[in-house]
Amino acid sequence: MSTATAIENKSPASAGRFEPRIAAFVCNWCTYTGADLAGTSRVQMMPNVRMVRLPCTGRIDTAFIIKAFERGADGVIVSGCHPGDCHYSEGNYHARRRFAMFKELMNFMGIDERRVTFSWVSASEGRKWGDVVDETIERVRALGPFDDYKTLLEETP
Amino acid sequence: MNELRQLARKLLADKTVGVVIGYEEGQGAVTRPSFATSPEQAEKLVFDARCVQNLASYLSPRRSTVRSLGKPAVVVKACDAKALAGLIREAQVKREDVVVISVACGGVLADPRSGKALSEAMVADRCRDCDGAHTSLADHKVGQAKAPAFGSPKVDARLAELQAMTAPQRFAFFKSVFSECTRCNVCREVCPMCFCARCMADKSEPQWIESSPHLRGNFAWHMLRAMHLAGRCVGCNECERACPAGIPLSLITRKMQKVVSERFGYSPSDDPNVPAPTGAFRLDDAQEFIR
Amino acid sequence: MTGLYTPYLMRVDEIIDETVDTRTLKLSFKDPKVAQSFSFVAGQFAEYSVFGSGECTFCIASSPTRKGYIECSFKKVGKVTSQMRELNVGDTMGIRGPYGNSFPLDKMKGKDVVFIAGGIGLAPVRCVIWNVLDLRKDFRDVTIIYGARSEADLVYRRELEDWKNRADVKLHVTVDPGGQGPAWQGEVGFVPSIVEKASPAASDAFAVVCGPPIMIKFTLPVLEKLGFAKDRIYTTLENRMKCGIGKCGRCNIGPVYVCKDGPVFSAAQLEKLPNEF
Amino acid sequence: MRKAFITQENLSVLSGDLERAGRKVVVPRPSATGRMEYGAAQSGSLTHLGGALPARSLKATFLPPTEALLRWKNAKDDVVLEPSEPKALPTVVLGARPCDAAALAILDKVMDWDYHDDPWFARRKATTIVSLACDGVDSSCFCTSVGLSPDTTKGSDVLLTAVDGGYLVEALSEKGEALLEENKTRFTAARGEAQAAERRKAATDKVRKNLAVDARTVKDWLGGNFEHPFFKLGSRCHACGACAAVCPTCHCFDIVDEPEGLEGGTRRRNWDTCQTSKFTLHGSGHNPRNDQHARLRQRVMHKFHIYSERFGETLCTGCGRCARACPGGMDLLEALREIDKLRRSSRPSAAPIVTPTNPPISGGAR
Repeated sequence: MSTATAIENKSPASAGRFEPRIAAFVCNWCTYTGADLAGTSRVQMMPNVRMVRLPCTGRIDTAFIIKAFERGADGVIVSGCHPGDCHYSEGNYHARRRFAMFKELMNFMGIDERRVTFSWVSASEGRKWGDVVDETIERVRALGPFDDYKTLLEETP
Repeated sequence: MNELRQLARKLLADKTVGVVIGYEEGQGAVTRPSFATSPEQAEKLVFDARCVQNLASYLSPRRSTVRSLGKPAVVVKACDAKALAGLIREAQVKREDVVVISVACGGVLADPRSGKALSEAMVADRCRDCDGAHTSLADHKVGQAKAPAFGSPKVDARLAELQAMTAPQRFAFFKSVFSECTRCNVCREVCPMCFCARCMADKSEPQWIESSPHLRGNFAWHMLRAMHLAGRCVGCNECERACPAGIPLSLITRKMQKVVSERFGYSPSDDPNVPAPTGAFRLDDAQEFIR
Repeated sequence: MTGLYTPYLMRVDEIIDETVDTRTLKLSFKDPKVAQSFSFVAGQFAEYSVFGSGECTFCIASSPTRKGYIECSFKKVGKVTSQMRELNVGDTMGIRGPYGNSFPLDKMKGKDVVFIAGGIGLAPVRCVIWNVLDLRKDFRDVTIIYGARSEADLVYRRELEDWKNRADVKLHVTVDPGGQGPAWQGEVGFVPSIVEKASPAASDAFAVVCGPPIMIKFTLPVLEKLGFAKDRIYTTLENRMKCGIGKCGRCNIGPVYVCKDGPVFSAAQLEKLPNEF
Repeated sequence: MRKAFITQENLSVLSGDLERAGRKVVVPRPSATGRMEYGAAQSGSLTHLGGALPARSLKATFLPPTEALLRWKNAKDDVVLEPSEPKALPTVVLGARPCDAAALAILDKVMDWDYHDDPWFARRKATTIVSLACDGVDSSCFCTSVGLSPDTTKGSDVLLTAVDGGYLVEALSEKGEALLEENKTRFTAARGEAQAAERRKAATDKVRKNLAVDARTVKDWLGGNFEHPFFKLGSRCHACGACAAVCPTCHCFDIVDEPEGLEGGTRRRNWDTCQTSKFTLHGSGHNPRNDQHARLRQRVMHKFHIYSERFGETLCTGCGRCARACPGGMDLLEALREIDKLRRSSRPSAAPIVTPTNPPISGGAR
């Protein structure tokens, strides 16, 4: 279970400040390459993100997001190619519909939708990836640990 | 009633079909699904406001015992026909493999066991926004279509109440109702649109959905069920009717129906040629939530 | 303490690849006291755990006469067996048991014993074979008839070699037609016909039969033709189980609980059971 | 055993007393979804114990829908096991339906069959069951057909019967005596016995009209007619298992491992049902019960043949919940009526299925 192991380890702790654990599900062709570019271009960003690479956003099942929360993620990033740029032509269009439904479902169930960032980051947008990561971390840090979800197990009557 | 029986008798006698799936008197005051395989058995068939079950459920390929009875004719209400259209749309049933008997329905009871007559207070919620017309899928129409006149669905009022709450309040609400869930999977098994030969929830390598009925497993199950039924669910509400724990599942299915309708302009349809919203997309689908 | 459902911890001591998809694990108890006290009889089964995947039911494939360790042979088919294949020497497993009844070794004493197995069905039979061979003088003639689809599907090859070389064992190894390689020296043919050909004496003998259902189905009439009484032919069933101790309700065949009344049944008993196995 | 009387108000006070004394009090009360269900009493007043059967049975109090059996922790080259202590708080059930209490006594048999199921018995031991003679009989009730009645005392420690002004109280066991003794200030001298007897008889008569079959007599017919065409019952069945979910005696369970990342996890047992194909599916793909006819037959057989053959008890209390809950309109009363008809019209079966009995092996038990 790669999604599980990716975020299993302890959060990076720094002096007193809450360091959220973020799982990122990204497509191989655009965002992963973009993130790689961010690295090689020495874009500074925070180290809280564990990345899971998938062939396409079309492969990103919303079950992955739920599993990430189950295994202790405080936030999730889902990212792939811009519309029109999908390596498989239309994977991201299908994904976009699912993500839209999932976002509304989360909200309806009372899960703060700010815990999940959906983004399009192309292979050349290393800078944007850095921004997406930093914004997500800051936003989730402000929200605090996702205790609501983490305590579901023990709250079972 | 006679018209229905006569038709069923004929379809069975001339071997057009092997089984007529309809309704018969059950034990006590209720009716139940009926599987008439001979002209004589067609005499059992009834149809009235107690006939709540969505018989399209029995056409799902998972029902091997029903399939073994031969080509089916199925008695459908207008709402059930949408589920049948869904099965055809998603290649689970071939249109030519089923004979559709559309019955005029003036609404069904929310609780047939109550023994009460159909009224504004007693009608099933889904009948409230039904136009009462015969389905265009009908091979045979029985009875004169009439539009039921009931108030707007109560589920919408409850949805509005939920929407007015804060997110933490909604989370607390779902926690409390999901705490009653024992993961018996009844909601799945009775659903006409849960046709997968092997449900994702039954897959164990990896175990995407924990099978244990603790809150964590229950949230995963109900969220993923909602996702998998979004754009498929026709709102027949068999899941909620059958749920042994009384979980208000229609809140979730109705919400997803609204999302799909508002975002993608899709409403449950009895036309199998209308593409499923999750099997299609538009280049300009709204993406205001994507950075 | 829910001791009832708590397994003993075992260490994987040795991994033996039997065929391309079948493997034997030799396991020893981590707790020396348990190693001392754990005893079982031939035919019993256990619930093996891989923590994180769950439990799986297998017979104990080693002989009760060999103390201090147990062996299990398995084929990779599902979640637990897949994980079992990932284990390395030194890794930890769990075992609950032993459960169930056993082969009637006491009754077999002083008699001929004919062992018939197909494919991985040799695992439960092998347990009895070694039990009998370790107490060899208590039994009369021992005949082993073993078949597999092809040479590559034969399990326990080293032991087949042992048995072949023993003067006190009659061994017939066969492969299905087409399953033999150029150097194959054994028999070719399906197990039932090899049994017929070997024609072991039935007058004062017991038979232990284990293998795929189709093999059992065609072997039983052959044995009866040879004169084996139905209550002297034994086999072992493997219905799906979870608890192994008669609680979880999974392994019923008619009124029988395979976990408690079995897994060992005589042909006479099987005949009276509904066909739900 | 002593008899007493308690007013409705005092019963409510008693509930509070018990809670203050550290006991969990389980009563029929509206659940989170608004149905009457057994569950922890909301502190405050008990209003009304009687009426229709709670939607689901009392079994969840003793066999929870999910329960941790053990936790494992992965250490370097090793695994450490921590068996779970069963959650068995001292509990009093107030207002159990007698059929639900009887189910517990029936299930004790399988739970103690050679292997003592500790979690079950820890909770059985910690719980005192105060039943209420049933006043909610409806058309699906058939307890009298399985040798019980709306006022059966089986499995109960105390039996209440609603009479004018409160309840007639009868202690039935030492636990029941102890409960009355410990709280004696809340009880007064027994009264209303004649009225209680009358009401109980009326309820019993009402149930008798629903099903005129002694379900214990169908056992032998079932044993000899496994392949009877009657069992082609499966078409209407959704295989949903709602019957098992509401049943007081269905006790089948699954055991699953739930890892929490790489460090360890929990082994749990969860409710399961014989109505799904997955229940008996082998890893190889072979399924001994391969269609819904066979699976429904198993449910009927287990209740009226297998269990009685094995434990001398019918695995059914006639609560009728399965008939009420079935979304496909299956009805056990109807099935029993049919089976009884077949039984009456058949000659004694030539070859009943014989249960081979093998003595348990002492070396095996833990």
